[in-house]
Amino acid sequence: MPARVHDTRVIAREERAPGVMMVTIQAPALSAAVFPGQFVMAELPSGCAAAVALAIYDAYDDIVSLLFFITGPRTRELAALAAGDSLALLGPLGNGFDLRDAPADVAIAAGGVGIASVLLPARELVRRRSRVRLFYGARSAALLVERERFVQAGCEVTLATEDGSEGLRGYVTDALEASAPAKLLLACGPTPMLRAVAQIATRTRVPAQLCLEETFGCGVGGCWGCVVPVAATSPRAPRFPSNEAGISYARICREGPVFMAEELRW
Amino acid sequence: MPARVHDTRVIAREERAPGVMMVTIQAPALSAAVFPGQFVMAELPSGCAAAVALAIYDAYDDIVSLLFFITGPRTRELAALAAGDSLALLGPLGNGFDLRDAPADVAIAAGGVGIASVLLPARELVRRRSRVRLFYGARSAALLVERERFVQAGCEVTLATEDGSEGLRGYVTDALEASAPAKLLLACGPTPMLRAVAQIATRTRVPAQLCLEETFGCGVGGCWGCVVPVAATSPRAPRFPSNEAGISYARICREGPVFMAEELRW
Amino acid sequence: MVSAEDARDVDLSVRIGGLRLRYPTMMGSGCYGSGEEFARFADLARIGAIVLKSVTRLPRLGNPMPRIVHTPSGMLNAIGLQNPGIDWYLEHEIGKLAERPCAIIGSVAGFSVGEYVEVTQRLAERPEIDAIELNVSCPNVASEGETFACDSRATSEVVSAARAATRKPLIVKLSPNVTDITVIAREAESAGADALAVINTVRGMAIDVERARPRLGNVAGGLSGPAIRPIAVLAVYEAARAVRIPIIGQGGIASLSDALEFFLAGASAIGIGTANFTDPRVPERIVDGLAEHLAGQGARSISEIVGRANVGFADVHQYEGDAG
Amino acid sequence: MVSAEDARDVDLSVRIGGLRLRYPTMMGSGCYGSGEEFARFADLARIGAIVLKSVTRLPRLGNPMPRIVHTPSGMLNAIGLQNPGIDWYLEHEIGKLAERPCAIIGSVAGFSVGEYVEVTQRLAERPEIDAIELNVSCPNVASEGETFACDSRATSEVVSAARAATRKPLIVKLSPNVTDITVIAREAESAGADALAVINTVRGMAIDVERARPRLGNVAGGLSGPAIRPIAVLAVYEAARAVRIPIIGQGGIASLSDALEFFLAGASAIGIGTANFTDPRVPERIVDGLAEHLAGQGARSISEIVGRANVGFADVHQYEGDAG
Ligand SMILES: Cc1cc2nc3c(=O)[nH]c(=O)nc-3n(C[C@H](O)[C@H](O)[C@H](O)COP(=O)(O)OP(=O)(O)OC[C@H]3O[C@@H](n4cnc5c(N)ncnc54)[C@H](O)[C@@H]3O)c2cc1C
Ligand SMILES: Cc1cc2nc3c(=O)[nH]c(=O)nc-3n(C[C@H](O)[C@H](O)[C@H](O)COP(=O)(O)OP(=O)(O)OC[C@H]3O[C@@H](n4cnc5c(N)ncnc54)[C@H](O)[C@@H]3O)c2cc1C
Ligand SMILES: Cc1cc2nc3c(=O)[nH]c(=O)nc-3n(C[C@H](O)[C@H](O)[C@H](O)COP(=O)(O)O)c2cc1C
Ligand SMILES: Cc1cc2nc3c(=O)[nH]c(=O)nc-3n(C[C@H](O)[C@H](O)[C@H](O)COP(=O)(O)O)c2cc1C
Ligand code: FES
Ligand code: FES
Repeated sequence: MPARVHDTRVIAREERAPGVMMVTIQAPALSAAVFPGQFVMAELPSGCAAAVALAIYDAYDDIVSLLFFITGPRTRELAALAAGDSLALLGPLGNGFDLRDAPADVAIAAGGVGIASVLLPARELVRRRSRVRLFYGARSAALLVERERFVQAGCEVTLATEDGSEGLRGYVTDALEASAPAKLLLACGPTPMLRAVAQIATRTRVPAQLCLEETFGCGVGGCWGCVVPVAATSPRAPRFPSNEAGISYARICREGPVFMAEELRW
Repeated sequence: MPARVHDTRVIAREERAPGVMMVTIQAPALSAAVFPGQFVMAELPSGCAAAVALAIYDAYDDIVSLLFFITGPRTRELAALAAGDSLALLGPLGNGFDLRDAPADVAIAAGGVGIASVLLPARELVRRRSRVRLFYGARSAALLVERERFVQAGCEVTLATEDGSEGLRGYVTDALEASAPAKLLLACGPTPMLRAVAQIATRTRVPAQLCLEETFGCGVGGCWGCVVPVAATSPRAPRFPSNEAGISYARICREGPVFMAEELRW
Repeated sequence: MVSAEDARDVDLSVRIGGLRLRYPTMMGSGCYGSGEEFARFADLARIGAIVLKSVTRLPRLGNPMPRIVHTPSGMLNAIGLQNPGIDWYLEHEIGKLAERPCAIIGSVAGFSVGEYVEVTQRLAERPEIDAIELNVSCPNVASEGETFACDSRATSEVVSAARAATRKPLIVKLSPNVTDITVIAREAESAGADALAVINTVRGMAIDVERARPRLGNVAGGLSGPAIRPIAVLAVYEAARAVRIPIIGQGGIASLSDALEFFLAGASAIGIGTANFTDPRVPERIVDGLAEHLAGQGARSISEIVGRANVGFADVHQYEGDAG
Repeated sequence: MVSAEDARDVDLSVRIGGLRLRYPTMMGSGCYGSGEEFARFADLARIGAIVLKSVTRLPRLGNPMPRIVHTPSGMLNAIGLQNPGIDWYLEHEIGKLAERPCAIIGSVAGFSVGEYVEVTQRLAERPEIDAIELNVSCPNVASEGETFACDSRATSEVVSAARAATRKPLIVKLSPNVTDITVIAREAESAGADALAVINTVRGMAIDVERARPRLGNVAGGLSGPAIRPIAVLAVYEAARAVRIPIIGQGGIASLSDALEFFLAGASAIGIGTANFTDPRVPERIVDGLAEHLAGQGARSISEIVGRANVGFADVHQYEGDAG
């Protein structure tokens, strides 16, 4: 089903950790349409600023849930939504993870809020009998929200915190590197983490799909505000003339947000 | 007690009519300090716009309540406050009504949201044994919120609606004019209404105290954004040189918001 | 109450040079792609025109990331004219525009008068293009950091040259980053513009205080959205007093009331850019709202309200409000 | 964690010409009355300076109402320089300033060079006044609708003349409503300014769509508040590259993070205007926040971060972000 504007209603709002919100929404058509790795643009009630890009964290029955950090005025406004409030969501948007192969052994690396993009692919892979190992890192224990849902979904969960307050001390990529290579790597998190994942993928020759983030303008491909350099030969490169170095700028919102590590030229 | 910033907590919020909010606040020091006709500057949680001037509608025990119409983005933000939220209020500000005399027979005219400024003076006058007649007008019946509180306070209440859906059909000033002149007139409401009250006052030779409104900047006298022309001879004229016509501009927030009808030159 | 029929009878059409738009709403250049990107969320048959992303003679990769920063009631952008260049554009992109159910306006940017002329001519030749908008608020390499639209002589030159290159309607898009927009507006009019687009973004920047460096890859960018609306309304108000050609007012329009401010100030049509990022249903809501509003006032066409609040200025002493 | 002592050790003082301010925060002219109005809500001993409401030679009643309109993340004002004139001011008002526990900066406005000179001289003579700010962004009757700060020759003339009239520190307040603020900044510097205040309000207006007329009594006004912050940060960034004298950055500062943007862009001190209407505790919060932030970074004084994010511009091609 094509993306469209969904007029939805908030069912519940919960602060899962200081500054980390989970908003549960009644949105049957959206829930039915979503593909793992897709996102929505959540429209602000005040109408004074651009909509906010948020991963579709979970989707089941007629429910969709969003999991987000309060990082600025727009997410603060979304965090003020209460049960019963209406909320317009544009979506589902973007190309999700390519899960056609579903190899036997998949590793997923999630850093911080990146966790919001990987529940749906994890669940889909488990359903299709992949072994799924989740490597989940955050600054400290309190921010490791939602690990139970992954256990319930059938993932093997390894935790890492920068301050050592839970799981391994260090970056989630340290944990990933210390483990046996999988057949496929999925990752979502801050850019430095994704760069590290891409290096691990290259070194271990495991294909990696990275879910990127950037500050979005439109979220639908209309403004070219969210690009990332890719090889002009990549299937996701816009069919535009590339520069002398063979680089094109692809839109994260339209050609992504998921890219193969090897096509990126960042 | 001098005005200051009060860090208060919202106890309850209620939509009294479509677009008309009543917010009840725990604010002991403010409640104790307020004088009838004073106002507060309510600070917006987002911090992106100037605070909103609101009359102190009611004050008892350690409670203060605000009654306001949602007319724009700032009042919409205030209307989103929920029980438990914190709210900073600057006040009490301005000079209230001059109730020293408390004549035997007082008429109060309130139009629309002007009702928010006249409960406290009404109650004070009743306490001091004045007969208080309230003339209360609005566009239609649904917007005549809070009349019971005035009855409970001991006022004789006459209602008027522009569409005739309740009480007399017409303006509140029509109702006022049709009644026996009082010894003192208090009024709060839109400017055209206040002008009409001033005319009635002149004609019937009843002193009138008008509580004015304007778009405020600072609310404390610092910006000169809220002036009204007054006779240079008025005690409320700023001690500035007046123009040739004997007119000075007084600040509604500082020299007002209550002015004697006869000192205004608007 | 306004009946649906009354609203339907209101004439919202507007004329820009020889071009008639069914609705007075134009999607701002650079904000709406080529329309295809938004066609899933908005009914393109219910908008007046799409102004395409600006095209240059040569392909441009655009600025480094980040290209967008959100600011209070607005956003900064520094895309840097990423576009495939006119050759590729004509060969691969333009054909897709034929089926759009609204007018299509090509936007031209350049770094010299020659570039403007070439791109204008080649774009305007194509039947898919109904009019040309000159984005003269973009870098002029000849004079450091200045833009054509910041210099009245340069504006005059480039508009005259583009005028000679096409007979299709020619819109000149003005920058607000000038001391007096009326000077540039008059130059553009006398050089042959059929309409003015007022305003492009306002120059601004933001700093990442944690990393102590500019947030935008390009350092400076253009501010758009509701934050700049008061600036844009004044620019339209002033330009409308200076010229006779129609003005397309834009800058922060997100609601019916915002749109009315621009018409009342003197705009014959409006541009909607950033509000599409807030909600792609905004343009349709505005068109519906306009029809209903005008019907409610007993007006038969949008032209009846154009400039109705443009009463001039108080007097010279009190002109500059920022004298505060 | 930053200890309270560390924060207390940080030197927040700043020098403007010969004047040393204990804190780098100045309350914007016209926004803070004479300080008395805010003394109930803010500790004046914890701010750097109050810039008084601008004074003119003759008394001025100011503009008709309304003088204020709220806009998205900002406000428009058109007060029109209501003030009692210099005679009255010196006789009745200025004495009250002696007891203020912070620096007092007089603001001078005028309609001719002669007026500026007279008011500057008479105000600066008084011991209550620590420095003079020239509000040259106010109407210049000699040339329709223009202001001194929009014309580099006029700026130069008025600043030179005022410079000759006093030896107290002289601050020149610049308007953002110009094509290139660096030209005016350089003129002001070479004419003898000790510091620049950047920026005054941005010209704008709003229309009452129900009554189809301008909202402000004066039609046009000045936009202030968070909406203009990106414009102000860029103006400071550019001016700081153009001159060597200190810059007092202002426009939409409402938080520690906002303040840091201006220091990092190149401001030596900051002005806080409209944010006092949001919450009069803002200036004190910013001062506390600055001390803690600097201590956290191991910095000993505010001067260490001034201009730290001012890395220049990308290149001429990509300079104008609004090329979009
Ligand atoms: C495809 C995609 C999916 C995403 N999914 C998620 C997700 O599932 N969960 C999640 O938490 N995040 C997610 N993000 C990130 C999320 O979109 C950003 O964090 C979001 O932009 C936050 O918006 P914000 O305005 O609240 O804060 P930010 O944009 O992070 O604001 C940061 C800074 O910018 C400035 N700023 C921003 N807006 C304003 C404003 N209106 N006024 C003033 N200053 C402002 C402030 O200085 C602030 O400190 C996703 C992003 C993408 C691209
Ligand atoms: C002394 C005094 C006491 C008062 N007491 C009360 C009271 O008890 N109850 C009460 O209801 N009112 C009271 N008022 C009036 C109240 O202060 C105003 O109605 C208040 O300013 C409303 O603010 P607002 O921004 O929500 O809407 P308004 O200021 O009414 O907004 C009207 C229009 O202005 C524009 N606008 C305003 N703010 C913004 C913004 N941030 N962004 C974009 N556009 C904007 C919009 O176009 C909007 O349509 C009082 C006023 C005074 C002076
Ligand atoms: C992301 C973005 C890209 C833009 N690109 C262009 C462009 O290529 N050419 C142009 O003339 N204007 C461009 N603009 C300016 C808009 O067309 C419009 O004039 C401006 O944003 C003000 O209107 P708004 O507030 O409705 O967005 C761009 C604006 C944005 C936000
Ligand atoms: C109500 C008001 C009145 C002002 N009056 C003056 C003035 O008399 N002289 C002056 O130089 N600037 C005046 N200004 C401009 C401010 O000092 C300041 O430069 C501007 O508002 C930008 O800063 P801000 O966003 O922090 O308010 C005034 C601003 C406001 C909001
Ligand atoms: S955010 Fe607009 S193109 Fe991606
Ligand atoms: S609102 Fe500032 S002086 Fe009254």
